[in-house]
Amino acid sequence: MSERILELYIGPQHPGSGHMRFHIKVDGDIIVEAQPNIGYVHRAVEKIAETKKYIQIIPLVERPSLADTANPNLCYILALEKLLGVEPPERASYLRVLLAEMNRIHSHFYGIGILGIMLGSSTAFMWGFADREILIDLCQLLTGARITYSYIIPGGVRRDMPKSFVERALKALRYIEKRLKDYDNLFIENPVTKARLEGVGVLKKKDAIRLGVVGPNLRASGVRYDVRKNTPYCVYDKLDFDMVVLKEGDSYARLRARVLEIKESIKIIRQILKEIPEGPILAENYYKMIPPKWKDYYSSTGILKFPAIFARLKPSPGEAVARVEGGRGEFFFYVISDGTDKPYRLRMVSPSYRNVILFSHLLKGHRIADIPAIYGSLDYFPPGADR
Amino acid sequence: MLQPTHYIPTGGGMGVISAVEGHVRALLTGLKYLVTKPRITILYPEQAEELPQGYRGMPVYHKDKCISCSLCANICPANAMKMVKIGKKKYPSINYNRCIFCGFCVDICPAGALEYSPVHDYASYNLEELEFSPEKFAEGPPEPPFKPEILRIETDEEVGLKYVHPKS
Amino acid sequence: MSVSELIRWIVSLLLKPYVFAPIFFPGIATAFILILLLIWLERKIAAKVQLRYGPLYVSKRFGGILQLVADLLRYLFQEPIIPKNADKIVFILGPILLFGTAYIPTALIPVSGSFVPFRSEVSLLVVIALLSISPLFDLVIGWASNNKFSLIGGLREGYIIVSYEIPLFISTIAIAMLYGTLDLVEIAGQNKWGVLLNPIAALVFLIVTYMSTARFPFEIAEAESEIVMGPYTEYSGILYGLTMGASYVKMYVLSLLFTILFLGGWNPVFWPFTLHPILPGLIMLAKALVVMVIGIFLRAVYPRYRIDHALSIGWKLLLTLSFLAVCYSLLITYLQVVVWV
Amino acid sequence: MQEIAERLKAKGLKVGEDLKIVVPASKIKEEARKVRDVGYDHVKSVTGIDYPHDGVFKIIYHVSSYSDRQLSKSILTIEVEISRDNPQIPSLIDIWPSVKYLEAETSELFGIEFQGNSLKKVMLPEDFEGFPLRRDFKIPVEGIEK
Repeated sequence: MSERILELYIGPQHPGSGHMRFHIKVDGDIIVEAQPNIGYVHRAVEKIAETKKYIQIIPLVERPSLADTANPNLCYILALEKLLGVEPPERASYLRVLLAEMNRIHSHFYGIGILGIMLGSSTAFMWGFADREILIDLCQLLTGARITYSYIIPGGVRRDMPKSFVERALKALRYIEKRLKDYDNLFIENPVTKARLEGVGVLKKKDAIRLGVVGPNLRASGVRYDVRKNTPYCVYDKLDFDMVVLKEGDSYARLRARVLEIKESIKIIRQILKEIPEGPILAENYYKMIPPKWKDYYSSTGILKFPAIFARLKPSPGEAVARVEGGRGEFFFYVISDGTDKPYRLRMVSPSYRNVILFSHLLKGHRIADIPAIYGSLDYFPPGADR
Repeated sequence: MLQPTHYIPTGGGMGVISAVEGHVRALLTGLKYLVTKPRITILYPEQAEELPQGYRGMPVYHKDKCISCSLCANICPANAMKMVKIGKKKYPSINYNRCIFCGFCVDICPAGALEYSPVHDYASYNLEELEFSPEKFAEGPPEPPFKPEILRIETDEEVGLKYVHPKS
Repeated sequence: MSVSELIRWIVSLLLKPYVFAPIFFPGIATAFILILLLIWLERKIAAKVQLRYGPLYVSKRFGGILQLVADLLRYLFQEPIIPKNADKIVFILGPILLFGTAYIPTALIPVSGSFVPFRSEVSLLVVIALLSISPLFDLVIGWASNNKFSLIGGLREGYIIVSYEIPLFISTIAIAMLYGTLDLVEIAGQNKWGVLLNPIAALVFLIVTYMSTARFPFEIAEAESEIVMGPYTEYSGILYGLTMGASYVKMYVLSLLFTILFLGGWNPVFWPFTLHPILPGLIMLAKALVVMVIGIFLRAVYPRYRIDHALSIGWKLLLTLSFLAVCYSLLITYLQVVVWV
Repeated sequence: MQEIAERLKAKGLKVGEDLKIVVPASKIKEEARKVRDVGYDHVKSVTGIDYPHDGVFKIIYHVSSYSDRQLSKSILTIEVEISRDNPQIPSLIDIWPSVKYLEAETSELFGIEFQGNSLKKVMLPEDFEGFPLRRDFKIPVEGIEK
């Protein structure tokens, strides 16, 4: 009997696996056993964090999940602010949610693009990455950087919204809504995509809970859990949007969940652009440390200078926990400080690391051709998992 | 558990109709994009994007304004900024290999000696060349070998990104 | 035999149909140029649908058309690596035979009334039979490169070949019934639009052309996101170039056949012009090009089917449709309805 | 927070004000089972912390719930201390399957042995010696002088 089993190594240089490897046992075309093998892009974020000052950790925690950098940055800062005992002003919270939601949209387009090329539709891939460009252009206007924003700092944000931003953002959102119709016609409602995704990689609700899965993969199986709704942070309680929950739990539901979440994020951004209050963008006790010369510079250009204390932030000893709903799921940060200017221990659990457990559960019983379909639908980001 | 192969949705007659209709819609959308929609990409490096004011590119250093407080070296997350002793005072030297354009040094410099520059695509033949001493750092990033045609991006509802020649 | 007579003899030999056709016109030379044009067009069309430029920098004024010549040169001068434990002779012969046998059917395809390399009463059946030789070498390639992915790719190709060949035969029989003959020259001579005669057979034949040459929804054997390059994983250099070209040659041959059977061959050309083969040949080539452009446009629209989808389409959908086509043409011939053009 | 604390106390769990339970390593399994019966159905993170001066590893389980709406708003912390020289602790994989990869990473980077969790190698290359996240595993740190 064992002669029938063929052992396949898919990855880590495989076009269909990203920087990880599947160790697959195949009987004919049917997968008998699948074991993911990760760690190829492990960069020991948690160890490096113990040798960095608190401010220097912001770019460090953004790097693993590069497609969605605003949310880990936000999650780390929320934990740090609990330790520092600092509250960001109202406008800064709005700007944080604005960047987080714009980042969620272009992170979902990244996921849709990757799923497209995994299924063979190079058009969905190119469109996904073209539409990302619209949002990245907006983020570049707001923060000055394309992907690695490092925009959220303890007590607020680094830059104010330029005047031309609102009008340009509304145009971009209307364009994205038009584009989503073309996605539906060409890729999502395409009968070939439906044949490849419907009923493939079905994740039942109780398995999703039992395995502790996160993000759209969880909600596509019918579990009503979104950190923005369950424990609202920043200004999510003031914004009205609904949680996208579907019940089929197959790869097609995960794809549709992401598209619906893009529409929800568009709704959120529109509300923010309408309701954002005027006011400072940095907490009062830090703002007064900025020399007056740089306060006029801020009022003229909207770019904020750091107070000198940021180079030697020393939070009081203690520990803090924060969780944020990232594009791929829930980020979880646990910061322990011992009073020095470097954290004693930083625990970062990224959404893709919580989703790794799904592969061996979902792949069994499917065909080889379903591996890319399931892998793409889970929106798995290897560097984000390996950290 | 091998799931059923339902390439033709089993919704009876209706299923076949919706499948054919799906095919036709996909093909027509493809045709629409083939014929009507303009391209969104520009021919980099002949054409380049006009970067917004405050774009975080390679930091630029003005040695005269520097008060050598070494805050920039303290805050640099990538250990790219190192203080070099010249005479009695210490001045920052930068290693552009490591610089991640995060702009922390520019934002913390109390004397305004560091500024953002829109240069982000500078390349060199070896790694040592990218380690700038304070004097070379003060000269600012070198000019690119050729002048690309600068285009300004305008967000547009119909085509997403529209590239126009900057009038101002 | 002075030199001039020798030259004159060679030229007359070259102009003989059974030499000129396979080498020049519908044969290797045009197919070669057509392949380069087709691959370039495919990348340009896919690029335009995807809002980008596609190949450009080689001969920028013509939109990068020489890019494909550059690719060909690269394949020519690239060193074809032969894996140590691959079956060497079969490994090298596989792509050569794959590419070579894909051409053979052009030996029977007429270009105009008088210009046909080989003529026989059953030339349609011969062409169909010759068509099924070349895919077998995919299996051979899959086995020879001694790599798990190519083995799976080769087996997949095997499954797909079997699933589309029967509908191919039946649909050609269905349309041949309406022409009443199996000789391609007579079929083309009747100047009838086969598509109007039996649209079901035309649909089946079209789907089979896209299925047999792995056009987009059916690009399953060499699905790169699943099994790297399928049977061609271990190939590089000109051997890889041959395998890539083979599927385009097959599409060229099948679309020529499609034009003769369904698009009425060199239909609008009348008696005085059919004597000289150039004009009708070009018209037939233009129609074949239309069929091919539709085939390559699918790359920009479709993802990839799974192997069992393609097999279900082949065995269930196409088979029933081809039987339907046969009944439809039986109905027409039985009712002795005047066959309109 | 109060009702949650009451629900936990009803199950006989000594829970502090900030929803934290300190548990001796021997009784981790029963406490975990009790916590799961309250409604906490998945583990968000397993964190190992190295205290070389006290010769102790602390393992923190952050647990929360998807199915119970009220519990999903809270994160329960379970803290366990094990000795540093032979770090052994029973794995909770049969209580919370979601803990498989979280425990595997902590065990590989700290050298803690989770009995019952078959997955060992996750992050590091096969031939890597040493446990990186321990405090005595030094990595080079650069000053600000050239």
